[in-house]
Amino acid sequence: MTFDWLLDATVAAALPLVAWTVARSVALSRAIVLFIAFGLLSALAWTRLGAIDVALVEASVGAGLSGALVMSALSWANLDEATVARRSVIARAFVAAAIALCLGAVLLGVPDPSEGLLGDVSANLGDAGVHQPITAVLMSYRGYDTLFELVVLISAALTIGAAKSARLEARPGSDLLRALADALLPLCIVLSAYFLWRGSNAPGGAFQGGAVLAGGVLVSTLAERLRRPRLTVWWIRAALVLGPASFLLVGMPRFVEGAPFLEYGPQSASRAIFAIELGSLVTIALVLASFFPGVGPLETAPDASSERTRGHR
Amino acid sequence: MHQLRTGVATFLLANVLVGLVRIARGPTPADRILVTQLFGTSAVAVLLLLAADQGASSIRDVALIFALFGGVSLLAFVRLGPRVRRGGR
Amino acid sequence: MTVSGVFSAGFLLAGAFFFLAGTVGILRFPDIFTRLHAVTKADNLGLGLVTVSLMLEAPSYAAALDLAIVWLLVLLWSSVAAQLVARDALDRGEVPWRGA
Amino acid sequence: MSAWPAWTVVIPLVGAFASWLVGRKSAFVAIASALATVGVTVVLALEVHARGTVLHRVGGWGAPLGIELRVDGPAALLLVVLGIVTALTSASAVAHFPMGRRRSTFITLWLIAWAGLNALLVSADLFNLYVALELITLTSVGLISLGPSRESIRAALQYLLVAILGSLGYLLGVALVYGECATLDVALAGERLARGTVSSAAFALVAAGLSLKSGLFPLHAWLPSAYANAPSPAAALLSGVLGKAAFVVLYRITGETFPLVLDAAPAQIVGVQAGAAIVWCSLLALRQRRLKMLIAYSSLAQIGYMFLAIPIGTPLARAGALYIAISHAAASAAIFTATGALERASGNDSIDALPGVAQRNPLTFFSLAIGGVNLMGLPPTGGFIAKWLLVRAALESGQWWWAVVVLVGGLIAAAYVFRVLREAFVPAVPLPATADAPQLAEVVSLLLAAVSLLLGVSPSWPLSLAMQSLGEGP
Amino acid sequence: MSQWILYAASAAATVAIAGVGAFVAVEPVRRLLSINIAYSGVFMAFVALARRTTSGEADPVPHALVLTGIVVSVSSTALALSLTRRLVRATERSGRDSSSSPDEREA
Repeated sequence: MTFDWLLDATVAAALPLVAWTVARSVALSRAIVLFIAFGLLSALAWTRLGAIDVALVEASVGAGLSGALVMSALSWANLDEATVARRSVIARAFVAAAIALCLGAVLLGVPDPSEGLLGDVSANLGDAGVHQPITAVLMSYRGYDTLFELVVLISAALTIGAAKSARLEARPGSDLLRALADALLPLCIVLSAYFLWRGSNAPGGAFQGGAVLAGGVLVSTLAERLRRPRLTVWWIRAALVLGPASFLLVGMPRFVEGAPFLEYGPQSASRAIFAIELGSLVTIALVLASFFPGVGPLETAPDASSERTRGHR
Repeated sequence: MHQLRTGVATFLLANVLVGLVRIARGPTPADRILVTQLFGTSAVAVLLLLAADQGASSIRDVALIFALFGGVSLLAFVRLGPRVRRGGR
Repeated sequence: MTVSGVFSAGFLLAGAFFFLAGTVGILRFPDIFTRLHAVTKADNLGLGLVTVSLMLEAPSYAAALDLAIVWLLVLLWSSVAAQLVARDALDRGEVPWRGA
Repeated sequence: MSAWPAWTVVIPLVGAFASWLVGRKSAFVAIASALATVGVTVVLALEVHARGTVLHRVGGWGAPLGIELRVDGPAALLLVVLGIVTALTSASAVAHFPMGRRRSTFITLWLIAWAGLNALLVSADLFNLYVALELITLTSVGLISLGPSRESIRAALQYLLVAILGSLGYLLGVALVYGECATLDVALAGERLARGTVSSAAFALVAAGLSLKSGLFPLHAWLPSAYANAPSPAAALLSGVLGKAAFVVLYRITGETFPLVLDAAPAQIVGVQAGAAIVWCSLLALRQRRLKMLIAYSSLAQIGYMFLAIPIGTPLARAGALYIAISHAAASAAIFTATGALERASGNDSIDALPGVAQRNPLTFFSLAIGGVNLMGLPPTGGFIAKWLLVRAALESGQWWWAVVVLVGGLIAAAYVFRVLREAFVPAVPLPATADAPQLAEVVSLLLAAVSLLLGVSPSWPLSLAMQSLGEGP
Repeated sequence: MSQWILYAASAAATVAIAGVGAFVAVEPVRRLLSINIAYSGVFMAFVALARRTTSGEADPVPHALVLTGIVVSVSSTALALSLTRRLVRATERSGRDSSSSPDEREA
């Protein structure tokens, strides 16, 4: 038995185990930290399965930003109170096991081996304008999906932004934190440019770059070095829709002339894709960063604070 | 060398899984959140080992992102998490 | 095995040992302040040793630099995280452990 | 290859961004893009009517590598009717929201939802359908959360959590389909998918997810509160148009991807759910005290009628379900808009408070009545045509029990509709001091009611579109 | 046992456990966590199935789908958390006015 197999087996076994403990956690903080651990384990799984692009996004968006998002829920959600009734664990386990067996049997019933669309993707890479297959799928073959995905992000940001945003409680941050934020933000900008550039021939691209940039902005806002992006400012509104707008702007001239929608043309394809990725990066970074004001802590009334702390001690 | 690196990676992963016990035990949210540092650091190490083993620089990028985001959720906890005023209780 | 290979393996095993120590610490230490040390010191040392081990065998100068950057980033976060958590715990009125 | 399918998506999207950038004065942008979108869908429907299914390969790649947009007769019909209903409904929003941030947020979300709806109707790609569904879900949640009270937020949250749970099932089914036949194109997958465990399981997952999203019995309890607590224009949009999105997806893929499994157990289970929804939700509607809750439950019953297309499975039944979808879209939007107007006038939507309000606003009440007649399935409304088609289909396929269910549902609907209509003829002494309903909403609800009448009076053009892909005349 | 089978089985178990967890959860945040994990399980199924190729190079299309799926699910997570927070705040505010909110009575 090799260690390769053991490593895969450990990751594969740990994932459902952690899922189970999350569902069974009474304390919310326990569920949340285990949830972050789950993100980390799945990033390892993506790496093992050769899905480096997915691992990059999971590490930044899945484990990093989502983790921070749910962490902020601790401040206002019912803290560690036992709101989860400990009922019928055995029945639940039984049902879950039955479903798992059926699903597993079906999943393993698909043909093996199967090439999927690997051949088609590689055969058309020459016309796509990029060398990296996944970027080609995201921006060229299925660019239409990506356009809608950006619109999904924007509509979430819009609804969140329509609510009054919460204020961050002004406990003075430490000098060390500010120093960290000042060091990280430039680094994040450089790294997001790096991932954007790398996306055309290695894992990386607008999503990874945008998420890294959003992370830098998040750290800076948490350290009170940056104001949170406000959707009332006109240039932020414009920047927010830059991604889908660049899809439309780049796709439109040839579309009006009679070419299919989002057909970039063989000569200009790689330039077109770069322009779209740049726009998407801005949208993604801005939207991900703007998710945070909406989920900040409540401004607590002086009388309520003592009750709020009771649960977690 | 391949076996050694994968073996150490497996060991570190097992280490993380044992560390999850602290999350179960708590007792305070801060104790649990501290464990994110443990598995962040371990994940970076595992990824670096895998990257070196497979000679894939892109896996090193995953480790880089983990390092970059390693403390974000902890920071979010400290800044956005449950609040207590000094002497509030 | 080359000389650098032997050194690399040695560093790797040493790193693994410190990771183990960190985990034992987080499980066995009595309060949050002591556990903080286990997580932010032992594990970072472990990661440092692993990084050194991989640098010895790194295919290129750029790869080695990359490794160093990753380690520095983790160190940076750890130092800030340790300070933030400790301060948060003190603010909440936790009393550091004075020995049993 | 025609460019029109892509235009139906691009125009509302551009309109949404324009209204987002313009901000407060976005009503003009909204009107312009609504007119343009309806115009494009009509042109597209004419083209489909003349030449059959219209194809557009996005990016020029074509299936299986790229995404194809294919508009057949039913899709074209839905594009036009749902488009007109969407456009009219939003006009009442101008009356509902005063000028300001909430109005411009509504307009942007509404245009994005419309783009998502059109994308869903024209798409022939399983994963693209998922993304369009999610877009519709998130915008619906946004629209609900614009409501006035805490209950609106609770309803929005509930709606979101249930909807993403439903999408989960759908996505898992898509994973199975892709694993089995290495394509995401609905028709191509249908060709490659053999009868077997994987295809049955994929259909079961997809159907479970989509029926959860549609609020099909027994997992329906979360939906009425969303309709009742959303702002009236949003409720009209949700119950009339957006709430049908998941069903439309199921309609499309049962026809193209899973024709082989339609006689298998999962389809019959869906049938039982549909029958139970028709009877049980109609009975619940009978018991409601709030008008909005009553309409919400009746919408759930109507969802049941649509799902009957799956167990019966014949082309005629599919045409009937489609006709239910479009006539109910117009009718329920008319009812919700009228209710919103009456609520504005009287301050609440309790059925007991209706008498005086109805007498002061006869026109509004008239459109409410026409919508009610549609729900009962009586001529001359579109509801009659739809139910007649369903009953005939059930009898022709030998599954007579579904015909019984349809008729029973119609009877219960008559009971609850008359319960409301009766109030108009109860003289209220003294006449309560209520305001008049907003005129714009009054006109909009009349126009919507007119659409549902038109579908009943001149069904030949819509029916020929509805049956077009099936190669059979009306 | 080949690698993809291992992960496909893990995906099936994860989806089942987290799906059941999502159905029985009472509180929105916990339900959200379970739903998110179940989505990860579905993504795992996609990526594991992409690994069945003979060449060892994975099929990139499912990877791209998963990237899209992750971003979509992060948007709905953020939206759900924001709504939960608004709900809690509205409940607290009305509780402070009438001091009869169930949350405060418990505390």
